[in-house]
Amino acid sequence: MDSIFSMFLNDYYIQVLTMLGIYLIAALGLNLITGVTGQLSFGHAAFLSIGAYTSAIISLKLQLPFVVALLAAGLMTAIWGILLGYPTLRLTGDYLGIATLGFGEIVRVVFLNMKITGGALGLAGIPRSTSLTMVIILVFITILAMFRLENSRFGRSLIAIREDEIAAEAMGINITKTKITAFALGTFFAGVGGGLYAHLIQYLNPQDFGFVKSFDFLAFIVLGGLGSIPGAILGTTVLTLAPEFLRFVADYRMMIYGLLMVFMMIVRPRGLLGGVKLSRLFAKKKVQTTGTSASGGAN
Amino acid sequence: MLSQQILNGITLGATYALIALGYTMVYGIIQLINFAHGEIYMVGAFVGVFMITVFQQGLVVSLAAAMLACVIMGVTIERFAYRPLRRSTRLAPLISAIGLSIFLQTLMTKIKGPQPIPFPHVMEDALYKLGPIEISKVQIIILVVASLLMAGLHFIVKYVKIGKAMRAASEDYDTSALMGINVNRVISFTFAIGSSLAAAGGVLVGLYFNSVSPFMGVTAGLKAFCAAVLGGIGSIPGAMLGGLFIGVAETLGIAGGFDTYKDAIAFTLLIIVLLFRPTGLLGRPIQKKV
Amino acid sequence: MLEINDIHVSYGAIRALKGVSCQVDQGEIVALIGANGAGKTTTLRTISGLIRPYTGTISYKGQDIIKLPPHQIVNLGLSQVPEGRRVFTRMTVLENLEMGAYSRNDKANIKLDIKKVFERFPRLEERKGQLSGTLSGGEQQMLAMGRALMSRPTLLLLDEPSMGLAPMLVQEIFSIIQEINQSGTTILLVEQNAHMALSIANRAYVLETGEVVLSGAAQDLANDPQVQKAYLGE
Amino acid sequence: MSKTILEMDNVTIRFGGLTAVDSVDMKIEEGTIRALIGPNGAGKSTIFNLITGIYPPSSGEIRFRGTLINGYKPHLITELGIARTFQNIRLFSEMTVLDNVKIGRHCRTKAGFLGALLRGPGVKAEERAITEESMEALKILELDHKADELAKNLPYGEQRRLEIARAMASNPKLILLDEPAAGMNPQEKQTLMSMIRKIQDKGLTIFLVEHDMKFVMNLSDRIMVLDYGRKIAAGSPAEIKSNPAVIAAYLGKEVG
Amino acid sequence: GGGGDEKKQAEGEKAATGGDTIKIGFLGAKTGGHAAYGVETLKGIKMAVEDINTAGGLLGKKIEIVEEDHGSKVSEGTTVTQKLITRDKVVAIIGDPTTGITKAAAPIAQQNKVVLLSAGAVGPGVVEIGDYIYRDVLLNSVGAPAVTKYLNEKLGWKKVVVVTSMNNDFSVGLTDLFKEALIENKMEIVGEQSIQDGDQNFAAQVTAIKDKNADGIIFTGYYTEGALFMKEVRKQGLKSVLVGGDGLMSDVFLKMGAEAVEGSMFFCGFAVDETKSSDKTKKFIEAYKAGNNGVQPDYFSVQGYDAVMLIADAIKAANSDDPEKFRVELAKTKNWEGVSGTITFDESREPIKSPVYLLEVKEGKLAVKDTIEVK
Ligand SMILES: Nc1ncnc2c1ncn2[C@@H]1O[C@H](COP(=O)(O)OP(=O)(O)OP(=O)(O)O)[C@@H](O)[C@H]1O
Ligand SMILES: Nc1ncnc2c1ncn2[C@@H]1O[C@H](COP(=O)(O)OP(=O)(O)OP(=O)(O)O)[C@@H](O)[C@H]1O
Ligand SMILES: [Mg+2]
Ligand SMILES: [Mg+2]
Repeated sequence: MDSIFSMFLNDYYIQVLTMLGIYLIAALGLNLITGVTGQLSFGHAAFLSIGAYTSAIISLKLQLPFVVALLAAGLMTAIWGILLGYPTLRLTGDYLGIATLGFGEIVRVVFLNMKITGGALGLAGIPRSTSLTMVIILVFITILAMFRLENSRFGRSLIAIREDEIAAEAMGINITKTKITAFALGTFFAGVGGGLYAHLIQYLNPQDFGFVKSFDFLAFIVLGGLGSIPGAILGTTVLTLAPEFLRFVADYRMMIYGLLMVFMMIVRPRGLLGGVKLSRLFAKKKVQTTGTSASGGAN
Repeated sequence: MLSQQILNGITLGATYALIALGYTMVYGIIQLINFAHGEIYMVGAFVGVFMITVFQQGLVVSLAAAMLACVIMGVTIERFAYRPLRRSTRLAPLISAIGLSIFLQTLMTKIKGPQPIPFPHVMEDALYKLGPIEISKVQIIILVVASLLMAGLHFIVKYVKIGKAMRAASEDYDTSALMGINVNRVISFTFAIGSSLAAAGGVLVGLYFNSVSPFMGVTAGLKAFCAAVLGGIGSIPGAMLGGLFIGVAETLGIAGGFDTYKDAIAFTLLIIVLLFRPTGLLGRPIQKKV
Repeated sequence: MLEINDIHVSYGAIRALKGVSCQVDQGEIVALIGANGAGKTTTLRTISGLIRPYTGTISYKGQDIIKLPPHQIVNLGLSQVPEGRRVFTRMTVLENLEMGAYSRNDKANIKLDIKKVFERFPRLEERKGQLSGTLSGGEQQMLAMGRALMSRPTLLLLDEPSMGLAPMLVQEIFSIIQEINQSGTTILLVEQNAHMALSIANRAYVLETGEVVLSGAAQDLANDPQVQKAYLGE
Repeated sequence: MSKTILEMDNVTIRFGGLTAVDSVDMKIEEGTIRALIGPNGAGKSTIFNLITGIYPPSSGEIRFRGTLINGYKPHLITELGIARTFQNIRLFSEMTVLDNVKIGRHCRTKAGFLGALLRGPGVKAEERAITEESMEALKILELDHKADELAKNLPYGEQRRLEIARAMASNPKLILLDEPAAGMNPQEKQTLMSMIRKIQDKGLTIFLVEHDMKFVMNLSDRIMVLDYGRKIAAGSPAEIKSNPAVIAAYLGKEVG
Repeated sequence: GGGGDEKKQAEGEKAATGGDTIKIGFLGAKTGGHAAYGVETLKGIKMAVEDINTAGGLLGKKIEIVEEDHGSKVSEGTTVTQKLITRDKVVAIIGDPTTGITKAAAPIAQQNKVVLLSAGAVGPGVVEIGDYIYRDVLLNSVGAPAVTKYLNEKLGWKKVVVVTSMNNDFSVGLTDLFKEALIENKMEIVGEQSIQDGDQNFAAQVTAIKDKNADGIIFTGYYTEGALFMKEVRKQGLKSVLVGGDGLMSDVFLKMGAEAVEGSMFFCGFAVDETKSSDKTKKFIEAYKAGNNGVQPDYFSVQGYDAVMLIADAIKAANSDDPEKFRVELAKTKNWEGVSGTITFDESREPIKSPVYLLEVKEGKLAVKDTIEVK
């Protein structure tokens, strides 16, 4: 199938699209944690790196098949998600975000100091096993999984936690357990994304997984519309492709990219597709959601 | 040795504290982690260098000019990038802030080039002996200026009504307006103060470390933010305490042989503190009332 | 004193006010009653400048206030006890009262007024150092009322001041409203407790789905069979 | 009489120096409607918070159908069969009315994230049942026609009713209502009263806090009065109405 | 691999049909943390291209540089590499200045049979990636042992402090090599400190090495941190001098360090000393200064310049701009005189630069302290 792609697309587009697919998987994971469950995570890139290193080391040291490496990457990342989540998920709002930010930086520093990850020299020579076909399939699986998760008893409890923790608990939801499950699931997808990333780029360096990248992921989902699957997809696509499309402005590229983020946010404060739900897109009856602010507002 | 390292830590911490104050004040009022704040600090440092080299001004004038320039910048940013988002989800202005931070950083790279530039030599490197420790002239200046600025801030917030208005506005814009508070002005004022302190921090750091670079805001901003949270975000004394705490801890960490983990020290401390005091050292505990 | 002329307000697609007009004269107590969602709160918020109507005029003492920001309207002597209490939960009871006097500068008198509030609501004095977020519902309501009085308003807008108060306090609140009124403050009162509201008001307006459907002397309205059925529960 | 469903034995809670609930004893019999009244700040909501596990008591014992539930987490207490509404409405405002009630079914259903991912026939059947039962609860509170509306777009009175429907959905044995009639007009209060009766007829026990005396006196079998955290009276509506201590502390004058 | 040949033809409209330019890609950062290295490399590259084009071009064609920024991100580095190869049809890529991104980009170049010549990657494991991969740097594995031996034998150093920048692969690699050499020369490491690229504050590290009584400081990082580190050293009243690798070679080091770096030494593949430099080097330095307000060129710009020249000479020798052909000529490079030194590619295509110059800061200028021949 990859050869079919390469008949229509050159390698550059394939590379860009594969990268986009990987980011989509990870961003959808973050959307589950932050968008759906309302738990701020500023450390998503660190989870991506855990998955990336895990899979890379498995491929390099144990020579196991790629699928095994990917699965292990997801699981290992989920385990770390749980280990981090357990103590920190009782923190609320921004404090949780900050704890995850801190965790992310610690992970980076640890990878920088570890022998098996190659430290600052990085880890090279990872086989290029990631293909566009495989990424597309995994993106679809991720979207389906996210859709099913969200539209289920489990998903409802996540949204309830986001909306009002105290009421959710009073309705019989085990807050801690549910949050941690959401965290584990979200980080699992980050881990899988990381595994794909490692086997696409073939070289890993802790510096590439700093907090700036974590905020990239956050920007993807907020700009797309928090909690909305189509939103996360659109946001990720726009922000991943924008730097490529902006190449023609050469040296002003990142400047324009930064302003574009500000501008898009101001024009669509609830995100490009804020409030749009996949289930509603397909439902026959359209339910109107109303804006929260008054026509004029104060000042 | 130890006392020398503590002094190093306090000086570093004082600069963190200056930046942290801006984070904490802005957060305190609009619950925004103003990620462009590190960039304001960076611009402040560049304005300082510019004043000294191009206009041949002394340190005091340059410091004042940098603070003024950043006040204008901070207020403008708030007006155009954050105010339109005030009533939307809390993460919207955060993304706007990240976009701005990318913009300012690349803009400065474009203007001044990516290379760090040396901070002009405005004074002798004099060393004074204080018992077992040596303190440099720059360190004295940093400590004095930082203390004066923080004392001034403390005064404004404590004894001038604006402090209370800031707290009220942080909770509820509409009801604050019903109290006769000009919410927009209070928020602009907050950005003005925070930005001016960051600019001061930028100039002092330039002076202390002898260089300024378009990327200096990234790590310093992150550390300062960490300091603000550690102290209890929203709390002004907390930001000062957090800044000093991280400055000293980091310095002692290096001295104690954990230098390779330096950047993790601040965050490890932060997480530990948060686990035991979920709202930071001086943060008010969250009251749960149903 | 206050004249509202044909104001229209909408929240997105919802049209909350469809041409509301009413007036309040110096020294009066005017009641605004109506079912849930009729637009009473919206009317008060519009008067205070928190919401901009897309058409209509509001004038206060002959001055057009529709373009003024809320804080300037407050400085003209127009105060409001907002619906749902809206106390500053992370500030203490005392600090909340001080916030009420934000636009005043006469320190000595402020102290005196705080004392007066405490006399009216002894419960608040007992709780003066407590964070108001942890007050009981009724205590918060008392605080909201006390806070509005601290600005020494000439026109006071009250949005359901008796909600959640114990019966004894409901009586107390209404007598306080009368008392404030007698000492020279004009009052526009929104109430679910139409019975009590009509008993102390001079005039009243009945609002239904964003429109004024009835108005007149409070006494007359209280005796109107339609009103009795719909709002007095008789 | 029938058996006791909830029992409080010498329950006290302190916040710093303040004793919000002071050595309160109480027994509620199954199937009755019990009211709790008292001045503002007397500790009524706090008692609800103690029963539902939001605060652990400083001392004393709380028993639900014989089980000691002190210090249980709120979600476990709900599972045992106590549901509540809140004085300040706490709906899941961005969710639809139906989804709000479905959350109420949470503790009576099982499917976890694996079930969600795999969507086996059992999960689908369970989901169908959840929808049905939720609609049932909405019907009792006459909200079924608004099932697809977002909760935040409901008028105040309907939001209060939705809270009750949501609580009902968890199949409780005991339901705690904190000022259910607040902010309602007389007409709405009337309908609410009949709804509460309907709920009682389904075999539930009701424990309510309310300041509207007409509402309380009409509805409740027995009333307990609290002042400054202490129980100052308990008895039938008629007894309470004429109790001088209650009149002095709370009613101000006799109500009829 | 080559599955996309027809499509490459179809896509390449101008590039394939025109053929009046030879396209060389620049891979590096113009924004983000590594921007300083990318921008400097690009300056050197552009000077070389101008020199060639004004002298009539190459094989009768002009050289065109396709520059792309990857923002210092590894992932974007690979995307840029793909783009340069498939969209822009470059015959060679110069870059990345850092080892990390070079390692990520190299497999793509190798697979697509495009020459990649890094003007800055000194870390291990670069040219091993394939026979299309080259670099024109002075290998640390050549410089570090030579200098260490010199320190021991000529300057009589016995005890040193080693300072490494932990997030800089150049520095981490160089430290390892220095340590080996120190052991070999029976010298003692009395203190070790680490810093990070981007740090500005070194007070704690300097205080920690203050009482170690070392003969000198071996500093393996780059110029900015090197200069600031020495500033702090002097500020705390310490007299030691600093020795490092060619990562220190920059005007920034001299300007920012001022008196503090006086006496500092580092190894380098070429001499910048006005009296000892080769004519080529001298000419380059003059030209560079003229275009950059009198600023001295650094390690990245000279190597960027040489990278273009090396490729151009290989193309000339092969009389073809087909990478498959000119890479063979490139591999044969022997005693090639560039502005960054004299280069020979050994049998494993690693560059050997000999002699190694030990430069010293003297009165604010660089002077050759000694010339060390290596085999
Ligand atoms: N922020 C908002 N967004 C959308 N609709 C709103 C908003 N606030 C009020 N509404 C709608 O506007 C209408 C009028 O509401 P308003 O709050 O003014 O009524 P009210 O008479 O004060 O009712 P209540 O007695 O419940 O306080 C209602 O239909 C309500 O649902
Ligand atoms: N978390 C807390 N911290 C401090 N004090 C509290 C806290 N929760 C409640 N209180 C105090 O305990 C007392 C009882 O509060 P509670 O909310 O139970 O009153 P209530 O009887 O429900 O009153 P209302 O009828 O006004 O709702 C109040 O005086 C309140 O200020
Ligand atoms: Mg209202
Ligand atoms: Mg209560």
